[in-house]
Order: sequence, then C-alpha cells, then structure tokens
Amino acid sequence: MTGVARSALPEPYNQRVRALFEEPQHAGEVVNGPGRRFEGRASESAAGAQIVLAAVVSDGILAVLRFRVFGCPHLIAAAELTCERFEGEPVKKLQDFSVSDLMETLGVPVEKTGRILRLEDAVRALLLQIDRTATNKD
Amino acid sequence: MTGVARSALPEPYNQRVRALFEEPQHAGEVVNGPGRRFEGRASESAAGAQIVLAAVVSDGILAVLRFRVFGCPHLIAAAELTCERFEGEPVKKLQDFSVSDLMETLGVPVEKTGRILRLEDAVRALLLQIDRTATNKD
Amino acid sequence: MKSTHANAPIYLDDAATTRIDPQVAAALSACFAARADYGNAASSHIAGRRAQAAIDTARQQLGLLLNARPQDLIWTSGATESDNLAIIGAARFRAHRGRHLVTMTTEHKAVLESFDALEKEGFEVSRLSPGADGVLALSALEAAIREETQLVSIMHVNNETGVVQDIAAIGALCRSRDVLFHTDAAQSAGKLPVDLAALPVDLLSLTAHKFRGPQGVGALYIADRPGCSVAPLLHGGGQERRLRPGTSALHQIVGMGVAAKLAHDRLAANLRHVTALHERLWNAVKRIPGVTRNGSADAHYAGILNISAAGVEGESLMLALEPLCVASGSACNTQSREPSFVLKALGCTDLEAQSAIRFSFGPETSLGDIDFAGEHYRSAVTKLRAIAPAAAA
Amino acid sequence: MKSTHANAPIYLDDAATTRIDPQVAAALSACFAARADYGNAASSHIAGRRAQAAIDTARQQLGLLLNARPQDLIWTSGATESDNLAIIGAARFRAHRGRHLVTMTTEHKAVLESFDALEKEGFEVSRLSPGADGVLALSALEAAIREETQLVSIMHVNNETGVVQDIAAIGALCRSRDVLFHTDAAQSAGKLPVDLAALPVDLLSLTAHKFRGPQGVGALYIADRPGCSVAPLLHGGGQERRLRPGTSALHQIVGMGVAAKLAHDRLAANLRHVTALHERLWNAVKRIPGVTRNGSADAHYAGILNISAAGVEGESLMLALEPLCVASGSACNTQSREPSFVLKALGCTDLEAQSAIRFSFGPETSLGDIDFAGEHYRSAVTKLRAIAPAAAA
Ligand SMILES: Cc1ncc(COP(=O)(O)O)c(C=O)c1O
Ligand SMILES: Cc1ncc(COP(=O)(O)O)c(C=O)c1O
Repeated sequence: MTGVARSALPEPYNQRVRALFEEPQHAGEVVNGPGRRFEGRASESAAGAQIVLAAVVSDGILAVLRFRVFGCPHLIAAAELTCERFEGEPVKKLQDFSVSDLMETLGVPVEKTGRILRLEDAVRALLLQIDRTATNKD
Repeated sequence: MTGVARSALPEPYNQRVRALFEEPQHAGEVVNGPGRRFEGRASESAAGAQIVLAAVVSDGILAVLRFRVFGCPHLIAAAELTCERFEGEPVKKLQDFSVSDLMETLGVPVEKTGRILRLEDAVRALLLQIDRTATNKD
Repeated sequence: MKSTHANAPIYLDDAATTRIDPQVAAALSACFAARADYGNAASSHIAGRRAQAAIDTARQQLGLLLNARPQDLIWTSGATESDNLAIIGAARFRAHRGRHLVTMTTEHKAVLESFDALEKEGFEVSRLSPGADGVLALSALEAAIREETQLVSIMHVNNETGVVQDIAAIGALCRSRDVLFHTDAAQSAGKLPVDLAALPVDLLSLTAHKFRGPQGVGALYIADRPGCSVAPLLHGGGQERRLRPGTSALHQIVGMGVAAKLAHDRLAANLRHVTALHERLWNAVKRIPGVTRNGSADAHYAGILNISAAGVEGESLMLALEPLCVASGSACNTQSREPSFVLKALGCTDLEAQSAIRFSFGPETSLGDIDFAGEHYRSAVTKLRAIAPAAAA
Repeated sequence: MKSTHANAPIYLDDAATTRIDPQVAAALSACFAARADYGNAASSHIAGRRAQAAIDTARQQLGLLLNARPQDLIWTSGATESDNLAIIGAARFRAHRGRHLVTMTTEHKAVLESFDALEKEGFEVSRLSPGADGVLALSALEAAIREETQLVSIMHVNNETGVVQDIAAIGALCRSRDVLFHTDAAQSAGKLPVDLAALPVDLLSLTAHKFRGPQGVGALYIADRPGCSVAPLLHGGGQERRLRPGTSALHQIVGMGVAAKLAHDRLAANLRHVTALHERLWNAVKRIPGVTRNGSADAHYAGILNISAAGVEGESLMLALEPLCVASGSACNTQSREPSFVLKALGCTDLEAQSAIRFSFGPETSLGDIDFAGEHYRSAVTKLRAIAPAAAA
C-alpha cells in the first residue's frame, strides 16, 4: 500500500489500437483481381497525415478494401478497422461509416478529431468515385 | 568511501573547553579562611556577559582564586583556566595573563575576542584592587 | 555534571527536521529500480508513464491528507520555495489590482524575506504583531486590510513556539474582503487536522521532512478559485502546470506521498502521544524557579514546548543540555547568535530570548526521553545559576 | 512485427534521466538513520553538525569532479533551478551595468524561458542560431556582444542532438569583453571532462540525475571573480550563502556527491563505452535509405544519437519502436506534439523533426541493447514505409 503505485498507468493507446497497429491486415496496395478498382484520398495538412483508401468493387460488394496511411497510430488503427468492417460488405453500407463510433472504439483523444475526420473525407471520396463510375455506366 | 562521511565534524568547542566547562573546579564563592579577600569585575554589554574574579591573597600568593561567570562556554572555560593557572601563584604572576594564549588553547572563535578581553578587564580590576590595598597598607 | 548519556544523543528537535519513516524510506528506495521501470515522468514511453503514474498516486495521497483535490497541489523543493512562490507569485499575479500585502512579525524567514523582496519591487507590506501569547488578534488583521490589499499571509503553527493561529477565522475574514489568504503550514501539515475542503485557505505551503517524509520536497496548494493563482518563479519544461518546472523528483514525491498517507492514518494517535509528552515535560520543568513558557498554552500545538529560564545564558545552556538535541530559537537562525526575533515579538528581552530552549518531539519520542530531558534541563539550569554571579540576568 | 521483447522495455533515454547508481542509492539511504544521527544541517547540536559534515564532504566530491573550489558550488533542486538562478540572477545582479544578454536558439527550455522572463523585465536578448550542424560560430557570438552586454549563456552539450559547443573559446571571448559566461552543463557534467580551474566559465549549471545521481538535486557553480554573482530567486533561512535558502536535503546532496565521485572515477571508461555503442548504432542505421543524423558528427557527445527517417511519421515510429524507451525530441517537450524547435533550428522541416528519434545511453547500456535497437529501428522504419502512400513525406 505504501509501495510505488503501478496502477492507473496513463496509456496513450488502448489494446484495440495496439493490436490493429501492430498487425494491420488491410495495409497495402489492392492486388489485381476481378472487379473494378477505386481510390479515395484525403490529407490533413497540419500534421502532414495522408490517407488512401482503395477498393475493388464487384457486384456492388467491396470485395477488397485496402488502406495506406502516413500518420499517427490512431489514424492507422482507424483505417485498418474501417477496412476490416467494410470489406465484403455492400458498397452502400459505407454510408454507415461513423467517425464517432471509431473514436470511441479506439479511444482517440479529442484533439485528434480533425485528423480522424479526414478518414471520413477519404471514405466520401471513395464513395463518390464509385458513384460516379456507376452513374457513368448507367 | 561512498558512505556518509563522518569526518571533519565542525566542532564548536574543543575538548579542553568541554572539560573545563563540564567540571569547573574554581567556580563559586571564595570560602572564608586566612588572608584578605579581593574581587575584580567586568562585563560585556552586547551579550550580557558578566565576570567576577575573587581571590584570597596571603603572603603575596593567590591562595584561593574563584570565578563566577554569566556567559558562553568559552568564557566559562577561560575563567576556569585562568583560576587553574594562577591559583597558588604569586600575585605578580597575574601580570603574565595573556588573552591570546587563552584564545589559542581554547580555540575561541575570533568573533568572541571582545568577550574574552573582558576577562582581561576582570583580571586587571582584581590586580588593581590588590595593588590599592597593598599601597594603602604601606 | 557529566552525563551518563554523553554518547547517546537524544533528539528533541522535530520542528527542525524529523527522521524519515522507515516505510517512507522503503517506498522511496523502491523507485531506484531498473531504469526501464521508472524514467523521466515527462517521457512518453513506458518508463516515463510508470513514473507519472507513481506521481499521480502521491498527489492523491497528499490530497487525502489535506482533503484537497490532487490537481490543486503542485510539488516544490520544500516550504521555503512554496512560501516564496505563494507570496511573491500571488503578489505579482494580482499586482494590477493593488499592491498592499499583510503578514505577521513572527512568520518564518521564508515568508518574511519574501515580503522584504516584494517591498523592493514596490509593494507595501503591513507586518502585524501578535499579542504576548503569540496569537494574532483578528481585529488587528481587520484593521490592516485595505481596499488595495491583495494577500494576507499568516502561518498556521509557529515553528519556534508552537502557537496556532485561527486560520479558519482569518481565512473567512480575507474571503469577505476579497483578499487571498496564504498560510505556511510547514509545522502543522501531517500533525494537526488541515481540511482544505472546509478551510477558507487559498494558498498553503508544506514540506515533507517535518512529518517524516524526505527533505528537499514540498508542495503548494493553490485553490481553484477565480483570481487565485501565482506567477511562477522558475521557468522551463512545463511541469506542474507550468508553475514549477524541472524534472519531477520521482522518489522524493513518492516519499512525500507515503509520508502523507501515514500521517493521515496516524494523525489522531500521534497527536495524543505528543500531547501526553508535552504535559509530562511541562510538569517537570514548570516548578523550576524563573522558568516561563513562551507563547500561548491554549492555542498551541503540543509537539513544541518553548521555555526560558531567568539568569541562564543560552549558549552555555545548550552545551550543558547535551546530549539533548534541542534548539535555541529557530533552527534556521542558529548560525547566528541573534536572540530570536519571534520571542522578542512576544515581549521577551534579549536575555530571555537567548535563554530560550525549544523542545520539539513527535511519534518517535519516548516517555523516557522526555523524563530525561526534564530532569536534565533542571540540573543544567541549576548548575549554570550556581556558576553565575548573584546579580546576573 | 510483434516483438519478442514486448514485455521487456529497453531503456535508451539516458539524456532524459539515468538510473541511480546502486552505490549512490546506498549512500543516500544511509542518511535515513536514527534522527540523532542526521538532523537539520542548520542546527547547532550534534545531529545538525553531522549533517553539515556530510554536506561538506559532498561539496568536496562535486568540487573534485568539476575541479572547482567547494565553496564556489551551491546546491539547488536541479538544472532548471540552476539555469534560472544563473541567468535571471546574474542579469538582475548586473542590470545597473547594462541590459543586453545573449543566448542561442537551441538551448534548453529552462534557459530560453528564463530569457523570456527577463525580456518581460525590460532586458534585451539576442538569440543566435547555430549552423546546420548545431554548432555556434564564434564569429556570430563576437558580432552579437555589445558594450551593454552583461551575460552570455551557451550550453555545453545539447540535450537533443549531443552537439558540443566550444565553451573554452566562448568563455575566452566573453572574458575578453568583460561579459559573464554561463553554461548549462546538465548533459555534460559527469560525462565529459569539465575543468573549471582551466575553463573561463563564470556560471555552470548541472543536475545529478543525468549522471546517475538522484532526481531533484543539482548545483550551480559561481566563479569567485569580481562582478560575478547572482541575485537570489528564493528568500529565507540563509542557507547556501543566502543564494538558495531552504533546509538542505541531506540525502539528496550526499547522493549527488557520491554520484560525482563515481562519475569522476569512471569518466574515461564510461566515455569509451558510449563511444563504442555510438559507432555500433550509427553503423547499424546509417545505411537505411533516407536516414540522416541530426547535428554535427564531430563536435558531439557520443552518448546521444539523434536521427531522422524520411517518409516515416514520428508518433507511429515511437509506437513501432516499443519496447525501446527512446525520445522523439526533448523529453521535456513530449507532452506536446510540436516538432522539436532544436531540430528546426538546425534546418529540419516539420516532418523531419517529427520523425526524429533520440537514442541516448550510458554505462548501463549493453552492446546487446544497442544491436537490438539498430535492428528494431530498421524494421520499424521499413514497416511504416510499407503502410504509407507512395508519395508520402
Ligand atoms: C540541457 C538541459 N538543461 C537543463 C535540464 C533541466 O534539468 P532538471 O530537469 O533536472 O531541472 C535538462 C534536463 O531536463 C537538460 O537536458
Ligand atoms: C514554519 C516554517 N516555514 C517554512 C519552513 C521551511 O521549510 P524548508 O526548509 O523545508 O524549505 C520551515 C522549516 O524550516 C518552517 O518551520
């Protein structure tokens, strides 16, 4: 009781962030395969963060979803979690994408809100590209 | 070598002062006995120190020498040492009394010089009284 | 009068510094583990975060002792620094509102000299005298506070006499006049109840080594109220809310936290113990002719007893009292032989002040120590009076 | 890239704080003996005198390390306080002669913010930029010194880059112009030779915890020369020649003394050790594409290696480097995520500065630690680059 306390270690990253950061399954380029390839980009000028989301869409399904990020661990984890959640889902499900949900799951500090919002920009950019292509086709 | 050093303890009183202070053999009143009684007094106003030297002179000898002091340990030790040195000696030997000698033996800090000089005043006052009496007699 | 105890000092100087509690020493030493266990608390890596967590715990422990929110406490190097930061810092912080300050003549030098420094900066300082019992009259303070007054600093327990000021009433008065109230609690924290949730105190200084923590670490409480803050005296790395920078001294802070916890747990028992010792010592010495106590017997912390003996010279008394480790005047003043300014403020003459002896004690002091001290004091006084000329003092 | 070392942090952050030497810890703990063994050093009784003697010994030990007279050293709570006292104190002490001061942009915050505070008091401050290698050109200093200049403060070893300034030449220049010279030696004392009998230095700051002493204690050297002194920042009990009052922290000071003695005895061996580690680490990382070292490779203390990697984000790099305990920028700046102002002063872009990692090490660091660090750094950089968009950074 009078020893040096080890409790309440102020942890900058929660376990989820650490796991997603350490072994991101969806980082990298989209490999060639069936379906059309799309890309959404965004960046945060303040911290120099850059986000690229790349998808292969096949029959209205996000068959492959990959990210590339230059940025902090929270942003990398958020991008990985987004890919994890939406890969294999219908494109339109991407409209459910929620930053506040991500921030909570990953315990992102509020001062990083602006940065995580850029991930939303990248998702929107990706959706827009997919939409445009669909419109062009129709 | 790396432990807490105990060497060079700054000692405010040397062993001689401690011994003289702890068991002063010549403190107190002159007891009645053969010979005439004399007294020399002095005081230092700054620290309120007071010195009384009392002697019984018999055949030109300081048969008994006593002191009373209100003052610091160095002054008490100096008075005791003075009595120790001159008791039993001829009165005229008191003229050898030396403050600098006392200061050295007792390691008196220089800032106390003024106070120890008052002891010299008391010795002088005592001598003067003895002298006067001698003169009156003659 | 050679004492049989000559080689075994008896420590009765807790008001100067206390012995660190063995549990505190153990907790402090535990911080000297591997480097990767405890780093610089400002570092973001695991070793830094571990250090930070330990410091947070210590802040909670100190918060518990004082019933204060941990975030309102900042670590310093001791009460001297806390006093300086509180007084100089608050005066500068509020200088735009007014430049009049109030304190008392019997404060610790760290307080008095902080005010001296402020005077050189153009502040005006009123220094109130307490009564002969050492207690400040509330009416005197009331009369001293003006429109421009920004800060009042009145200590809780006096370090020389143990006299306790009514900081609840003083604080209430200050609050009613919109004046900040600082109290130097170096001698009370960990010894008397100090409940900052209830007390109207804005700034409070304390130091760990007066309640069995380590030397060289203290704290300043700064109430979270509008208009209550301090301009920092030191500038740098941003630690302690930018009010007191420098690498946090982990082991020191951990030690102070544990000392606070122990003091909190044992407060009532310790107070009972020193009260019993106090009565015993006072009973032993009060019948010695010419012995008087300095300071109030009522508004008083029991761990300190300050007495003067007529007709006895102070320096010789200190030596005759060996092997007792006691203080003549404040420990901080013993390098000079000046008569204590605190006792003179209570009306003592130079000689009375010089003959004053402060006995101070704590949980480690035994009844045997106290009985020996009383007996030894009596014989030392008797001896020195026997040596002194009849008319002396 | 999960490391097998995940649960065993490897400490490479000696520039932030070092682990206390076990011999220092033992000497420090030995001060926690009986109360009658060590009291308040200001007390005149035996317990006080014992404390004073131990402090005197520590002052001698520190004097030996710096080749300075013990009486020219005063104890403080660390280099932050020493820097503040030296700079603010000397500027105020000499304010009547002139109000111009000179420093460098890559100093520690304790220095820079002391000068900021002086500017608010009406002093004028010139802040010189070093070259891209971090070294200050003597000609720049020469040009900056004016008739009214009173103080120059240039650090010895930089805490982020390890760059060493030529304090002998700087001091000689200052002396020739009758200007006081202060140097922050927090990162060099106990690690590089510092010979104050030979160096023309007037004021020198240091802190014990950077050379395996305890945190929370430091010292300031004040040369015994006409016109060289400081106005105190703290006021109170008269300790440390009235320049730094407060109860002397016995165990802290004793610990710093022993740390000084050990550092003195082992200086050459320690320097050889860190030089070997430095070469090994630099050899391991220098061939990674886009990796550059920050600061001079020549005028450099070997215990620090600061490198940037193009195309890698700093915060992610720090996490990927776990279990390495390293710093990104100065430890004192990690609470904010601002790119290091020191590296920017050397010409780094924001992104380069943000990706910078400071490895710092000492006698406790093993070759194995260093080899692991080099390998781990390489794989972290590789991994993060693989995640990043092609065009990044
Ligand atoms: C160069 C330099 N100066 C000053 C300091 C401040 O030292 P401390 O935090 O011990 O007060 C440090 C370390 O933090 C430093 O590296
Ligand atoms: C009332 C009071 N205030 C302040 C102080 C200063 O405390 P420190 O010496 O630990 O800085 C002390 C003790 O020395 C004290 O008794």
